[in-house]
Order: sequence, then C-alpha cells, then structure tokens
Amino acid sequence: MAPDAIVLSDATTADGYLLVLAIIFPVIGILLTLAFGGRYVERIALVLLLAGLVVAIAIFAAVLRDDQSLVYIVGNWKPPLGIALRADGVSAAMMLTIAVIICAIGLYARGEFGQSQATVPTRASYAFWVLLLAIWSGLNAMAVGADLFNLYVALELLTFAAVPLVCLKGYEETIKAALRYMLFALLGSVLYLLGIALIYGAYGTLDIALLSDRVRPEPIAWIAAALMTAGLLAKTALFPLHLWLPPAHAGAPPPGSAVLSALVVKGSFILIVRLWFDAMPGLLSFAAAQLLAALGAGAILFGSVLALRQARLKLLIAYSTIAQIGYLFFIFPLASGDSASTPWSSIAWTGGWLQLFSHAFAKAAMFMAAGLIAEAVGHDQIADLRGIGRALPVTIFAFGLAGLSLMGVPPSGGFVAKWMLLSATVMEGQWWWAVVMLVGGLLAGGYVFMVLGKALSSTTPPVLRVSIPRHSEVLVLAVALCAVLLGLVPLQPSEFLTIGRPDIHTTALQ
Amino acid sequence: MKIAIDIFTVALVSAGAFFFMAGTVGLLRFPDTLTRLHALTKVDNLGLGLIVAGLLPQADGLLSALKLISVWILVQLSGAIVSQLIAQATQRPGPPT
Amino acid sequence: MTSGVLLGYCGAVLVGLGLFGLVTNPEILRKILAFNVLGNGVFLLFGVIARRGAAAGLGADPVPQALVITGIVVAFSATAMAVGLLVRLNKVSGQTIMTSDDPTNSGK
Amino acid sequence: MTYDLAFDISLAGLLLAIALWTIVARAIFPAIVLFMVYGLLLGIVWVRLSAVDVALTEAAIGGGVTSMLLLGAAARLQGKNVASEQLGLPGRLAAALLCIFVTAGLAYAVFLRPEVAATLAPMAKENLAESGLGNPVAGVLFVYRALDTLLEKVVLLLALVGVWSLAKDEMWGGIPGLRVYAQPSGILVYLAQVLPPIGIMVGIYMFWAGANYPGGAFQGGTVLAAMWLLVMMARLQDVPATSAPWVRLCLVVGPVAFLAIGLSGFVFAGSFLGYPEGHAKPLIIIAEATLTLSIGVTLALLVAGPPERMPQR
Amino acid sequence: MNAEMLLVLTLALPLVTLAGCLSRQFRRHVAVLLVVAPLPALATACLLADGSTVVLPPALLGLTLVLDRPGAMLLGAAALLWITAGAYAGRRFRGNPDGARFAVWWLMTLTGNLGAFLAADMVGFYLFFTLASLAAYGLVVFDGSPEAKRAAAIYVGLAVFGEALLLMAFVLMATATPDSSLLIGDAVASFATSPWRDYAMAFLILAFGLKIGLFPFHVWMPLTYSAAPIPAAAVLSGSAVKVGVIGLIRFLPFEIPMHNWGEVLVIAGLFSTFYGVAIGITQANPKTVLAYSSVSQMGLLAAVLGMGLSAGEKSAALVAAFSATFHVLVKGGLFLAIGVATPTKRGVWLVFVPAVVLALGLGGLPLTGGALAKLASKPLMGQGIVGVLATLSAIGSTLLMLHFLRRMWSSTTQSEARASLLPWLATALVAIVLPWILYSVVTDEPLRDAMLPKEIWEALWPVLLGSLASLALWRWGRLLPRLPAGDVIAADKGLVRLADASGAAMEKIDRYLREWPVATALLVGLATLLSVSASLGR
Repeated sequence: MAPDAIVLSDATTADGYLLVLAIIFPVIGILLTLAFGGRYVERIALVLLLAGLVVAIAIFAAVLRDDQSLVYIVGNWKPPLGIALRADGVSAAMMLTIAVIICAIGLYARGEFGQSQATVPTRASYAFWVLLLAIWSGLNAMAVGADLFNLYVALELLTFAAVPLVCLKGYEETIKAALRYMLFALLGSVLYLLGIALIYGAYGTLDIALLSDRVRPEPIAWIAAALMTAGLLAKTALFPLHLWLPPAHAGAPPPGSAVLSALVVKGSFILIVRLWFDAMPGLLSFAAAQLLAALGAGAILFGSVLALRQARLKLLIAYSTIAQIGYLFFIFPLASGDSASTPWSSIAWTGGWLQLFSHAFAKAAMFMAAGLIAEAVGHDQIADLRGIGRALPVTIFAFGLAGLSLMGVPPSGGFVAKWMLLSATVMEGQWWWAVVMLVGGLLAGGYVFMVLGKALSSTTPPVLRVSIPRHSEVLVLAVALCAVLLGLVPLQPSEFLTIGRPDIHTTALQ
Repeated sequence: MKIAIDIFTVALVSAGAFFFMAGTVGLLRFPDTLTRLHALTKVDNLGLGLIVAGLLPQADGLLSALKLISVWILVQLSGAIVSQLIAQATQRPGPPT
Repeated sequence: MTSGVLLGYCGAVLVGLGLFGLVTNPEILRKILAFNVLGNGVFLLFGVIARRGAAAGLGADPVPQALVITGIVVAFSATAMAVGLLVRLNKVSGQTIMTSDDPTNSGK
Repeated sequence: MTYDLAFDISLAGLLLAIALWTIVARAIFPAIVLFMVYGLLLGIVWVRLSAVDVALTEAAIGGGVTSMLLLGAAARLQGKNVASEQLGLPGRLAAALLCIFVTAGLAYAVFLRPEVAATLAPMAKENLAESGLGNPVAGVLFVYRALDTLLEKVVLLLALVGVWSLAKDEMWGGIPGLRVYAQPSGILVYLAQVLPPIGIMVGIYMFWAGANYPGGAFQGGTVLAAMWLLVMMARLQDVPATSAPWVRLCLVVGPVAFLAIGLSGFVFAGSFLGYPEGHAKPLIIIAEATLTLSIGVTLALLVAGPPERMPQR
Repeated sequence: MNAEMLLVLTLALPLVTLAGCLSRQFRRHVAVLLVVAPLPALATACLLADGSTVVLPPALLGLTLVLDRPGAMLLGAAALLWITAGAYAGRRFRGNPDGARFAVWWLMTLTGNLGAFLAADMVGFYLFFTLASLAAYGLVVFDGSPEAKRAAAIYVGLAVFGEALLLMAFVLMATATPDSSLLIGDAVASFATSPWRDYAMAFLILAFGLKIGLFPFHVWMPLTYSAAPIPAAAVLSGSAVKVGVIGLIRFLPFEIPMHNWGEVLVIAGLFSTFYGVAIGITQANPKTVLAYSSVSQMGLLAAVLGMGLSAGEKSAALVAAFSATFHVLVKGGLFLAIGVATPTKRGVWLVFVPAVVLALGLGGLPLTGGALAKLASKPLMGQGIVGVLATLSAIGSTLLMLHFLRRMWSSTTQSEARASLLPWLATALVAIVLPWILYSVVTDEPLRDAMLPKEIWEALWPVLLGSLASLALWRWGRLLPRLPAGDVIAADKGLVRLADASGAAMEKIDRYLREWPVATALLVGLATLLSVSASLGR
C-alpha cells in the first residue's frame, strides 16, 4: 500500500486558528444569550452571524491563496492522541456556502423571530436564534473535523439543534415529526459510534489522515465502515431512510425548514464522503458504490414522483429535497472509477459538490419563498395559489429561478452539476445513472411547472392577509441568484476542490 | 492471629450473605408490600451490618474503615427513610403528586 | 476466552436487545429505554477495547474510557430531550406510542 | 476456569437477563425499575473492565438520573394506547432474527482482535506529566481531547434549551414542572436535610479527586444534581424560574470558564485549549470546579423539565 | 458600430427591455416596444458579414456568437416576423393589463429564439434553445382557457423531455471532443472519431425531431398553435420552430456521410410530410390546419437534410435554411392573416389575395419562394423515389393550403377587432420578395433558370393537381372523419390515468417504507448489505 493517502499535514498552518474561530464564535453566542436572558438574543446573533461570515470568507481566501489546506492542532496535541482540524478546498467552499445561507436566513428570520428591545423574549424567537447558532457551529465542526469522534460530537450538536427547530411551532404534528426525527437520528448516531469503536479497536486512532494509511481491506474495516455509513445515511435521509424528513421539514417554521433542508442534511453527507474517500481510501468497492448510487436513484425517482403528488407546497419542496439528495450519491460510483487518476481529479467529484452547493442555495430560496407565500395567503395549498404571481412577482420569480436550477436548466449551478455528472456517466460507461438523472430532471420540471403554472395563471390574485416587505422578497431573490451564479463555473474539474488532497490515490487493494 | 481474623471475617460475611438470601426470598415470597418491606429492611440492617463488621478487620488503615462504616450508615439512613416513604405510599393511592 | 472478550459478547447481545426493543415496541418511552440499552452495549464494546489496550501500567486504555464518558453525557442529553418531546406530545394529543404519520396533514 | 471468569460469567448472565426483562416487560414501571438495577450492575461490569471512571458515571447516570427521568415521564403519561399499534408476531419474529444477526456480526467483530492490541495508553501516560494530572482519563478529557469535552458541554446546554423550547409560549421563562410533594412527609424532609451536606461533600470530593483518581466533574456534578433535586422535591427550596439570573449564571459559568481558559491558550500556550507550562493543573481544576457546578444545575433542570407555571408574586 | 457590438446588441436589447419590466411604469407601456426589440437582429442579419464572431466574457458564460449564412438568413426572416407580429401584438395589448405579462413571455421567447440562431457553442445553444422552449409555455397558456392549459401542459412536458434528450446528446458530443472545447464546430468534427457517435446522433435527431414536430412528436404543434393568441401562434409556428431546424443544420455532420441516419431522417420526414396533410384536411379550425401544414413542411425539411446527411452533401444546410426562411415568413404571415380575415368587410382583397399567393407558394406555385425552394432542393432530392415523393408532397401541400383558405374564409369568428392589416401585408410582401434576393446566394444557378417554361411547368402541375384534389375535398369532404386536434395525443387521458395509478402505487410504497419498524429494519439491513458489498472488492 502506498505511503500516505492524505498529505499528512500535522502542524498548525498560518491561518489555522480561523478554523477554531469558525466553531467557537457561534458557541460564544449561545453562552452569551443563555447568560443574558435573551432580551438581546437577536442582536447578539446578528453580530455573530456577521463575524462568522467574515471568518468563512477569510478561510476561503486563505485556502485559495496558499493552495493548501488549513490545519489546526488543538492544544498542540498531535493526532493520534490529540485532535486536528483540517480545512481542504471542499471544506472551505462548504463553509462559505453555509455562511452565506445562514446569514441570509438570519436576515430573513428577523421578520418572524425579530424582537425589539421593549418586548420580553418570547419562546420561539429565543430558541430559534440559539438553535441557528448551534447549527452553524455544528456544521462548521463537521466541515473541518478530522477526527471521527470529534465529528460524532459535531453530528450530535447538529441533531440536538435541528430537532427542537422542527417543533418550534408546538403543533401536535410537528412534535410527532420531531420525535421521529430524534429517535431515528439517535439510532443513526449509535451505529456511527459502533463503527468508531471497531475502528479504534482495530487501528488505534480516529484521525482521518492517520487512518487512511492504517486501514486494511479486512472484515473489521468493512463492518465498521458499513455501520458508520448506515448511521450517517439515516441522518442524511437517503431513500429509503427518509421517514422523518417530509413531516419534519414541512412542519418547521420557514427559516428552519430552509436551514434544515439546505444545510443540515448535507452535514452527514460530507462525513460519508470523508469516510470512503479520505479515511478508508480504496475500501469503496464497485458493489458498494453501486449500492449507494442505487439508493440515490431510488431517492430521485420516489422523491420526485411523491413531490408531484403533494397538495402542500412545503411538502412538495421537502420531497424534492429527498430527490435532490439522491444526485449527491452518484459521486461514489462516478468519482471512484478509472477515468481519472484520483477521485477528486474526476469531473464527477466537482459535479457532485456543485450539486450540493447549488441545491443548498436553491432549496433555501424555495423554502424562504414558500414561507413568504404562506405568510401572505395564510396557507400553502398549491391548488389555491392561483395568480399569486401577480401579488408576489419577485418571490415567484425567485422560486422559479431556484426551480430551474433543480431542473438543471442553464445558466444555473444545477445545470453545471448535471452536465458534469452526466459526462462522468459517459466516461465511466455507467449509462444507467444517466437515464435516472434525465428522468429526474423531467420530473423536477413537472413539479416546478406544477407550482409556476398555478402561480402564473391569469386569474385574479388572492387577497393577501399581510403585505410582504419588499426587502425580504429581494433577499429570497438574492439567494436564488446565488444558485444561478454557480452556473458560471467552467465545465471542467475544479482545481479548488482538489486542494489539500494527494496526487496519488492509494487504493488499499493495490 | 491473621488466621483468626480471617475466620472472623468469613463467618460474619457469610452470615450477612445468608441474611441477604433470606431477605431476597422474603421479598419474592411475602404476600404484600409491608411484609416485603419488613424483609428488605432486615436485610439492609443486619446483612449489610454483618458484612461491614466482618470486613472491618481487613480494612487497611483507619480511613478505609471509616469509609466502610459510613457506607453502612448511609445505607441505613436511605434504606430506612425510603421504606418509610414506600409504606406511606401504600396508604395513598396513585403516584405522589 | 478471557473475561474481556466475554463482556464484549455481552455488549453485542445488549446491542441486539436494545435494537429489538427500539424496532418492535410501539411505546415511545420503551423505545427510549431500549435506546439506552443499545447505547450501553456500544459503550461496553468501547470498554472491552479499552481493557484490551491495557498497557504502561494502566488497567485500560484511557482514550476509549474518555470517549465513553462523553458518549454517556450525550446519550443522557438525548434521553432528556426525547422524554421532553414525548411528555409534550402526550400532553397535546394523549399519545404514548409511535403512530405511522401521514405527511399530508402534518404542519401548517 | 478461574474464579474471575466464573464471576464475570454470572455477572454477564444476570445483566443480560435483566436487560432482556426490561425490554420485554409488559408494563412500563417494572421495566424502568429493572433498568435501574441494570444500570448498577453495569457499573460493576465497568469496574471489572478496570474503567472506574466510567463505572462511576454509569452508576450515577444509567442507574440514577436517567431512571429518575424515565420514572418521572412514566408517571406523567396519560392514556396508554398500546394495543392498537402492536407489531404482529411475524414482524416481531423477523425483527428478532435481524437483531440476532446483528449481534452475531458484532460478536464476530469482537472476536476479530488485532494481533497487537491497538492502544494509546503509553502515549497518554507519558504525556500526562506535562499536565500535572494523575488520572489519565481526566487527562484525555481535559488535555488531549478537550475540544470534545467543550463541545459536549455545549450539547448538554443545547439539550436544555431544546427541553425549555417545549414550554407553552406564555410559560416561557417560568418554573419547571418538576413534580414536588404537596405536603412532604417529615421523614422525607429529614432526609433532604441530612443527606445534602454529605452528598455535596461527596460531589466536591469526586471532582477534586478526579484530577488524580477516578472521578471528575461529571460524576461530581451528577451527585450535586441529585442532592438539589431531593431538596426541591422536599419543598425545602422552591424550584427556581428558568429565567432567574442566578440559574442562568450557574448554567454557563462552567463552559464560559472552560472556553475562556481555552481562548487564553491562544495567548499563553500558543494554542487553543493548550495550557501554559506549569499552570496546567490549577487551570484544569478551575475549569472542572465550575463545570461541576454547571453540570449539576443543567442535569437537575433537564430532569425538572420544561417550564410549566409562572412564579406568582 | 462594429460587428461585435451589433451581435451583442441583438440579444442585449430584448434582455434590457425584459429587465425594464421590473418597473411598473415601464410595464404599462412595454407592449408598444415589442416592435423595437428585434430591430438589432434585423440589422445584424442584413449588415454583418458572413462569419463575424464575438466571444463573451466568462461572466456571461463565455458564450460564443457567430453569424454564418444559414444563421443570417433565418435570423433576418425571424427578426422581420417578430417585428411585424410584435406590431400586431402591441396594437392588440395596448392598455390591456395583461399586456405586461404577455410581453415578458414574448421577450424571453424572442431572446431565446434569436440567440439560438447565433450561438456557436453547445452551452450557449442549449441555453437559448431551452429559453425559447420554456418561455413559449407562457405564450401558449396565456388565455387561461382549459384547452390552453392542456395544450401548455402537454407542450411543456414534451419540451422538457426534448431538452433532456438534447442535454444527453451534447454531453456525449462534448465528452468526445478533444481539449474540452465546447464549440459546436469542434464537437461536430469529432463525430468522425467519437466512440458514441451513434448514441449522440440518436439523441440529436430525437431532440430536434421533437422540436420540429416530426411524427410522432408532432402532437404538441396543433394543440399549441390553436391555443396560443394569434401573434404568439405566428412567431411560434413561424420562427420558434426554426430553432430545431437550425439545430439540425448546425449539429448534423454533413462532412461525414452517415447513410443510415440520413435515411432515418428522410423516412421520418417524408412520412410526417404526408401524415400532416392527411390529418390536416380533416381539421376545421384554420389555426389547426396551419399547424398540420407546419408538420408537413418541417417533415420535408428534415427529408432534405436527411438526403444531405446520407450523401455527405454540405450544400444541404444552406438549401434547408433557404426553404426554412421562406417558411418562417409564410407561416407567420398566414397566422396573422387569420387575425385580420374579415371576408365581409373591406379586408377581402387585402387579406385573401396575398394569402392565396403565400398559401399556394407552400405548394410550390411558380415564381413564388416555394417554387424556388423546391428548385434549390431538387438536386439533393434527386430523381429517385425520394424526388418523386417530394414532388407528390407539393400536391398535398396545395390541397392542404386550399383547405386552409376555405376554412379561414368560413370562420370569421377568429378575426379580432382593432387588428391592423399593416403587419400582415408587410410580412406577406417580404415573403414574396425575399426569396428572389436570397436565391442566388444559396445556389450558384442563375435566377432565370427559375423562369424557364420547363421549370414553371414542373412546378405548376402539382399545384393544379392539388387544386383538383381540393375540389374533390370540397365536394366529398364531409365524408372524412373529424379527428381531434393533435390526433394521437387524444389518448392522453389514458396516459394520465396510468401515470396517476402508478403514482398512487408509489405513494403507498412510500407510506409503507416510512413506517417506523420498516424503516429501522431497513437501516440495519442496509448496514449489513453495505458491509457485504464492501467486502466484494473492486
């Protein structure tokens, strides 16, 4: 087996401290709001959102400049004993996406959860801001974590922040949904923990970089990897483990739905990729990759068809999330193939991540738009949205843009991602995934036009309960435009997403 | 001398163990709550007491001996009080409010 | 077979038991209970690995022990939150069991 | 076959029997009581694995607080509608087969031990001197993997926020619905007066000893939590409103101190969560002391549940 | 004003107008500007030299725009039609609150339509192709009537399907293209070496065939054109469809003869040529009749291109573009004519006389563009069976167009007040004149060949036969069955029911999978499956 799969950078790099800040800033916010009752919760949160955005941009810039990943050795205790934080190109891009979306959602949420100093802090608004910060901290920790157990804690942080967000409204259905989510996620994390135990027992370290050259293709590794993956799939809600997602994402308050659907489910996905491509390179067999992608295909078909059959807008969007998650799993067979020297130099690698980013923006925009619509008309029954396009043109326009990105229509991140994944299927000769992708696009077109057709129909618009402030409409449009702007990425494997990854990909079986 | 102490210990500990056995049988076989409580408290009191007493000579140093005794006392305290509460609970219907 | 391995098997069985409870028992509180049993089984495996790694005069490898302690805290927090949700759900709807939900009528 | 092994076998057998019982028991109350016993036995198992720190934690949590939580919940739940959604026999059989299969797989995984056992014990031991701690587990928790510990404390607080967020809107910031005795019997009051001093002493001792011997902030904090709950249930002290400033302060003081020390590491130790030469132990003690308090309060409030009434004035 | 700027302006002006619609003030008067938006395109087509190019900066997707001969011809004709139809629409929607909504869709379709004629790289082409197709949805559904909704639903479904096929085709071509060039030229050149050439061809022909309405993908045409408002129907049938034609012209590798694919095109084309006539003569609504004649005409174009492909004849592109250009104006004009047809009042001469000329022109009436087009394509069609069928198709076209004229005469209800004759007359005039100008550009034969008695007779006798046939149709026409517009698609009820049933089934499965015990069991089972599959090795 080749010496090292990941360049073993075991020294803190110049700007490494930024990684700590990315995790710690939101934590500070949580502690402050807990200490000071929460009258200032909104302002504390907004300040820290800004700080976090700055940090994320700084990290992105640093990685771009140095053309190498940032590393931080916590407490100067090197792995295996200590914990390292690493931000490669993927992490940096991920964190930037997270930061932008979270900030947008934060501004958007001021409408629903904003509080003026006079009012005493209400339950929902207080909880929302704290949970939003916690989610951000957890996501950043997921993005930069390099130690499997540290990642486990981050994963739990994420879950514990996501679950209360689901039932913030306190309706019976939302509580039920939250409970299902909680229990299923717990089962998932237990399986993940089980895998950690086996891995530590076999290889005596949990550091991803160290593992990458210790792991051998042997039963213990297979069992561990399978358990961890299954656990993470439960949290990613990949078909057929999606039982909790539709009610949870449809029941949460709009800003919550946006962050859950756009970001939270992706956290565990990053970890799956790290597991198979970084921690256990070469362990990903053809069969396993095909299995994962097959589940993805199932997700695309079922998610899209079910989305077509929903009567409520938010449920439609939730099911479309299930479908869109499916595309991500085509990374495994398409990037691990022979067409490229390393998985990350393959076009599928770039395509997969672009799909993740663009879907994050598009889905956030969709849920935010749905929130505005529901606020304006008091419901989200698709059948009764006739003519809403007249009342909320900008919102519907944003929804349409996001929808086009989901369909994979240019210019949009969705199109670029789809193009790349399709060409990867051609190169790998795995045409069956291409068929699924095309059908998925067709169905996506179906449910997007189902909504737009209603919204743009010429009948007189419904009377609005409340008038929607223009700035929040513009905000939604801005998020949707981010998804469109991703369409300007050139149609080639991205250099940036390979930063911090080795030139030779050691397959343990060689 | 050492032998004697050991014999002493063995004797008392096994006696204590016997009381535990008896108490457990009582707990399982007795008809109603109060009588079961009776069996339990006996066990706590005598069984544990005997075992602690038997172990005392084995303790190295005063501190650990004190620890042993304090264990016994604490169990006494909680055991007695808890059994009291349970007894009261049998009078009142339903869980405490 | 050493006692370490034995307790390892014990842990494996606990996992199986917990899983069974979590899957089959419709009562939510019992699911939570089962989840705890399941978790204990996993922790026990950690313990066995720690014991296996006894070295340098230490009875067991401290790292897995530390992980387990962290794990126990997380598991407890999870239990607390799940119980909170359950009690609230019961207060709102009088339910104590996991019913199959129909998304079309969830949320508003 | 040695006596140790015999003991372990019987211990394991008992443990599994009780575990099985808790899972299949018909009613909920016996199941929880059995779970309590199971937790204590598990503590012994941990001792057998010479992981005394874990043993203490498990006994305090598994046997103690968790069961308390579950009992409280079981007492509150109304309207048991079990029969309706009971899984059919074939389904249960299938599930059983699946679980047996999983158990077999894990047993196989346990059976596959590497020729050289993987361990970090030597490394952990030799670096321990720098921190001045004597207890390697504490070393891992507060020195090598301090970040995990910090984040885990955040998770704990987050769980509390989550539980609070389940309150009714108008009850926000109110008093947790801990079930206290309307008119506690004198004997309980007596216990609540006598036990806490001892308990608090034990708790403090636990974290203090934790630096060098088994024990630590979490175990200590659990004992404190138990004592406080006892006092509150006996109405010796009213349950405080969740918005009470001192409560909030107690909640965050530990994590804040820990975080502050960690950040100061940037300056003095050249690394986040690093400790400057020679000052490691006192700093860790400070962190642990404050954490013990915070953990105690957090656990107690988690058991107390979401706010249910407003303080009447 | 240099070439680049003009090329950019061609697309920029419509987009700017579109952006203007964000302001309410502007929106109120935008309907009037529909005439202006296509002007730069016309200028581009007339003024710019063949092959002038502009490469846009990466911020604009690095699109490459090229003006080549076929592109220029189609662009010019399209621009003219968009202008005249725009004038018509502007008049119709002046002061109408719905005018803004119509204008938005109109301008988007316009942008996509013009862009497709200019795009020289695959991404750009796909972008404009998609824009044109999807934006047309808004024009079709505009009336909001149930028929319009159904037509729009079917249209958009097929359009998205076509885009999926096209995307696959492009991906296949791009993957085979060296040094990841996205230029159409390079991609087509790489057909010679592409390992996936046949797949690519299949997807291309399917996608563009769907766009130009080859059987059996023609179903959307009658529905759409009947449902859309007059001006929209005019630009859609006249101009938007040519996006598919230019696609075939651009992407078919004429340098590399591909006999079988060529034959496929010829057969499919000729079949829908006659199919369109056969169904068309059973239709009552003049709009529908015109739609079927489009099916027929596009089929003939496909046949021409097919012959070119199988013969490796490069001139086919230009010839096809020529007859397509003619068709743009005729078809668009005739739709406008329907709008102004009021046999009773003054309009009769001004409407029907030119209409007759244009209509019979499609049948190849001597001295019309149609005759020139047939003349130009004759060498390609050859004297074989294909040539004969092509000639026969002229009879069919004549028959169909006379049927159309009769329907237009008898259905005055279609005509709209306030519609002015001017746009129609302008279109008609250009349609008659333009071919004579372009003919010499396309073929190097001198124009007077077209005046030779021999040629005139060869063009005339099919028209005469067609006229006789139409007399027969007049006499016994009522014996024909009345087929629903969109013939086979009338079966869509069944399809819908099928889809609904399968959807319901999937819903049931989904609900089962989301049962707690099932899902948890699946989770555990998945873990097992994964570990097994991981153990299987590479």
